Amino acid sequence: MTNTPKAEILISKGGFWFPEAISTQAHQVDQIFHFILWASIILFLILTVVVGYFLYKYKRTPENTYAKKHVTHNNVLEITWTVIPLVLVLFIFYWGYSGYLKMTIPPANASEIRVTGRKWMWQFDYPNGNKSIGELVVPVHTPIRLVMSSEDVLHSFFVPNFRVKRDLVPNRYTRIWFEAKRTGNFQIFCAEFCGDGHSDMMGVVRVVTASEYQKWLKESGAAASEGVPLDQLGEKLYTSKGCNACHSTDGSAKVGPSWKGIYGATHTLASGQTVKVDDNYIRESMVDPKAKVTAGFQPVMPPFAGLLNDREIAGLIEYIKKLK
Amino acid sequence: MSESAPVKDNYLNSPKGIWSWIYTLDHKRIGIMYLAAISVAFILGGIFALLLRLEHLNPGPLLFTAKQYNQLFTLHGAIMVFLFIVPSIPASLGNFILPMQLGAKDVAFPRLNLTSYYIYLIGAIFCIYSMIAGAADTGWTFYTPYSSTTDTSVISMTLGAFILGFSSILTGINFLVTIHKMRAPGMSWFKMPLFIWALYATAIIQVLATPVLAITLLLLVLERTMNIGIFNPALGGDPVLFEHFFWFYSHPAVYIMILPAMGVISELITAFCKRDIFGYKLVAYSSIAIAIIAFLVWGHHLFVSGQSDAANSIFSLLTFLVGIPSGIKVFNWIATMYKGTIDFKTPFLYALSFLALFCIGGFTGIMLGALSFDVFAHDTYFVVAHFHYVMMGGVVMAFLGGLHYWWPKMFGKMYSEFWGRIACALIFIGFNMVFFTQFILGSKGMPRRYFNYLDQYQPLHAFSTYGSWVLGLGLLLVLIYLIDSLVDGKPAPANPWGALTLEWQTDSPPITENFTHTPEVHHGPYAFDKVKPS
Amino acid sequence: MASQQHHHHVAPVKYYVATFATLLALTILTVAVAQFDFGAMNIVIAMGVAVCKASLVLMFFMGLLWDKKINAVFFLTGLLFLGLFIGFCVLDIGYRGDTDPVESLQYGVKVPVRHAEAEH
Amino acid sequence: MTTKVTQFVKHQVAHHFDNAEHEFDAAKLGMWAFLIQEILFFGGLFVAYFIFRAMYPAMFVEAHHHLSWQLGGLNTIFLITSSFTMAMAVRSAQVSQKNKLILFLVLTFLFAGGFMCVKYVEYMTKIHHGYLPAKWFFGTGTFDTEPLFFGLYFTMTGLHGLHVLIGMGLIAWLIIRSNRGEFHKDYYTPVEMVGLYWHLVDLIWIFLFPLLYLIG
Repeated sequence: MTNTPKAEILISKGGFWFPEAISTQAHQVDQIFHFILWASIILFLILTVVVGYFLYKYKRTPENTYAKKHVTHNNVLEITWTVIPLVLVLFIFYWGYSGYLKMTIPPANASEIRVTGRKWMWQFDYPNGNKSIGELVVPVHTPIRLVMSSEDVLHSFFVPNFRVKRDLVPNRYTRIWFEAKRTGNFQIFCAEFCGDGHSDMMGVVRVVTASEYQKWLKESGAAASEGVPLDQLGEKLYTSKGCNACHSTDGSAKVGPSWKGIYGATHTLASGQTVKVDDNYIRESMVDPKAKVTAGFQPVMPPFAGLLNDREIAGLIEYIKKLK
Repeated sequence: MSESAPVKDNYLNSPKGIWSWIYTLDHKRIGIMYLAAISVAFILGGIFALLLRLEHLNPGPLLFTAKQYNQLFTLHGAIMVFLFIVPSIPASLGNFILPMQLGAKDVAFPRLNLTSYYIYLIGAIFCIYSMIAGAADTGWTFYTPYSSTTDTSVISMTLGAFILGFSSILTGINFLVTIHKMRAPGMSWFKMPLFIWALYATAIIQVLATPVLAITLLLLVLERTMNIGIFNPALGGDPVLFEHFFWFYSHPAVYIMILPAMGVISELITAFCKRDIFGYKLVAYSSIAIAIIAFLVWGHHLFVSGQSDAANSIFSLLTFLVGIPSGIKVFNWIATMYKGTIDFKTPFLYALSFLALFCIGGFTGIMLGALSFDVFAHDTYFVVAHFHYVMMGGVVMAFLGGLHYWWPKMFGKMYSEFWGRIACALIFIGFNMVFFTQFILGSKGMPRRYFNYLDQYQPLHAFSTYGSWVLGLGLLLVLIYLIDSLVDGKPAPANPWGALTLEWQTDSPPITENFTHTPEVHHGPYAFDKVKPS
Repeated sequence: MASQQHHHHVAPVKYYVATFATLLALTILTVAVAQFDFGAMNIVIAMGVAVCKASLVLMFFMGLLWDKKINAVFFLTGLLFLGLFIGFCVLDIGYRGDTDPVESLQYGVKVPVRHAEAEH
Repeated sequence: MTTKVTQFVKHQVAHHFDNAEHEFDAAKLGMWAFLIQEILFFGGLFVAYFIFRAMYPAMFVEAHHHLSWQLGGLNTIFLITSSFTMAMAVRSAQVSQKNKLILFLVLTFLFAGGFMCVKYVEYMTKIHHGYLPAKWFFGTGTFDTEPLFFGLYFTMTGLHGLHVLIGMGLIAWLIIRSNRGEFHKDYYTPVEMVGLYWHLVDLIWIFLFPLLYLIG
């Protein structure tokens, strides 16, 4: 898991059924659910009582060996239990439909953030060109409109606390919107099956105050990393760019090879050749990972060309050098 | 075999030898062969289910890697749907009982019936080959573009399902023509048992929906081999179109599964209350209504897949309409118990648990039909629990009920009533332990098809796993005592339950020709008032 | 067994020859019409002619006209459900982006097609 | 026609049917159920066709110029004539004219063969010029989605061609059995059923031809 801040617990906060409702439109889901739930429980109890009574009253006993009266038709009864459920479900349909429209049609003033789903990670592009992986930072009390697309297979952006979910389809945009009612970190799941890492494709929505949001935008933007020494920049990028999702720094192999003690070592590639791990090899493996895949690993690393500028690549290389 | 009476020759032993079974044209033998095949599939699917639940005891990898887990739930889904539950009631119980309840000697096309059985076996071989050669890991829904790009053996699994589709179509055609043309003299449409009405509605869906599954899977195979691009977004295709194609079959398919179950329940409740069904015409027409509305609602699987909101709203409206006929049936069954003489034999216990579990499945279906809730609950464990309540709670309960009800007729042996009740109780309790907790898991936001999950869900998952052991034990018990009844069960009388439908008028197990003389029908199938029982 | 054999309606040959001739004429018609461009009407005309030809084949060659009505009912239900399938698919794909235009467009189709002008 | 020389094999009605009429009606109803299954099978392809034609109309018009409507038209005439000869074959079976039955069946078989040859020629020109589904597409085109049309074209016409081949196999089997004199006015069910199947194959081509070749 990317060690972005830990999301709030879903299971205990909130009512018996739902996680805590954070977005303004979450009540649409909770109210209709509870209405149907209680209507069903009442109807279920009625049926249980009726069946229980019949089973008790008309069970087969030596004197009750054949049915005395064969009531096979009762129009009034038949009409009631056709029309009443019909009216009830049409009412539920309308309630669900109008709630749905409020949940999915974003208000005009929503600020837009682009979401790209890729095999087993979320990438967010902010209006000022800022990028973050696995962590969506949004201001509180402002409607946010996410315009989403996938780069490989179907994914689905699902935030239980906001009650939002929509599939990401390659070569097409789909959108959702939400407005957080309070700050906090909230869990993101991928809900559409997308392969081995489907259950690892998690993220966090970090809802912060508006001022903090502006500070974060400036502070973590490309320009802000001038003054930071290279290896510290590399260490910060290791988490913010999501490298830690696949590469560990403690020597244990994950989806990708570990970075510990990698610098200067010779690696045998899947193609059998051996190559010395130096600046050029690391740079090339970031920009075009599938060129020289280390033996024993799947070529699943997405190309970071365009996602990392030269200074950031140099920073990461310095950080890797430091990891003896 | 208790040798009290000299064993009369019946369909089981009259033509002797293995070849007489392999080349049999007798619908009863084909029904038994189907029963054996789908039981093996059910056991296999059940083992995969137990492994899945075991894996979920705690979050981290316990027995499998992520890929193996994905392959496992794909196999569980595909085997249960294509190999067990679609053919379960129509092909095994239906093949055996339908001609007898119609008073016919056999189905309309016996050779076609045997061909559809062997097509089923060939399809099963394809699925087993896929299992061995790196099973598909796409989920039983095979959504593109993942299914067209993954390196697992998706082609052999899709070809397996493609072939199984034809077995289902041929059974459907056979039943359609048999019901139209082979009824006993005097049996008008409204003197047919309700099990036949349900199989008629099922046959309509089988013939009209399964070919679209065939073309979908064929296109998927062509997508993987020739890259024709219809479902490949990079070439201009549309993966959501695949979802339309797939669910155009798969939603009517869930009605292929539930309708015969409803037919069995109509038989069980009337037989064990010894009372005419309440509102015969309504129950019959609601089967046909379900069969037709089934084709209008598939879009509720695509609510969050990027479908247009116009389609979302219309599909949501129609989804609610499909709930009404099911409601009518449940109310009519309960009304049938009024003033009956209720006998608590095992089949009736399964019918009662069907009523309870199918109602819960139906109510949660109404919830999932509402657009706003489905946006939250789609692809979570709430949906997993819903469809297991309807499929396992509905179809499997009715299948077990029907199996026990017709067991004396099929094998001439009585099963042990004592063990039957214990097994039914175990299954009911175990089932609710497994799947009611999954409702709560789902509403807490736990997505489905997750290999490892957040630690906070661990207690619920563990409880669900314990429940799966109880359920597994219950089903194992059923297997044991049914097989035991074959060996030393008491010989069964011709009509152990005193029911009036035609299959009970001949002796059990019946002779190959079913009836010594073609029966005449003068009254309805459940006219207990006209026939004063002894 | 031969007693009630008269029921199978054996149509006179002229029915088949007339149907055959009309089918050929309609084929030539549809090809001729296709030479001119009627814009959106193209598909409507083509489908209209095809439906005429199809119904001719159905009624005369397949004998639905003189046959038991149940066979015609079977055929029409097949067509009805095909119509449902087309209708609901068009309902989705035709109305995509109805509440938010960003959802309607498809972008970035990357296919190695050698474009005509680049080629010659 | 000297019918008395050609003796006919008497048909034995299956045990579970009351009489030949009952058996014939059941067979025909079953055949019609099979035909609607075929209609929905091809219907799925027609749905895909209509949707992609609606999504990329200009590409469809430009791509269909690579198909020669002359060969398509010729194929249509072949299939319509074979449908006619098949109907005549069924009629001659109904009136126990064995020689005419065999003649018409052979004619149907030949026209079907002609259809397949024309289709072979068409496919070869496409493969030669590279107008194939995306995996092997090396044709030229102004649209990126060009291979989509040919993916659809090859799937629809290929599947239809397969059904024509199956039909030819069935007709050959019919010819052999008519030679043995099995079909006469009291038993001609197989001829009628293969006839229905053949007319359906022709029906599907009647829709395929304008949709693929005459987009105009």
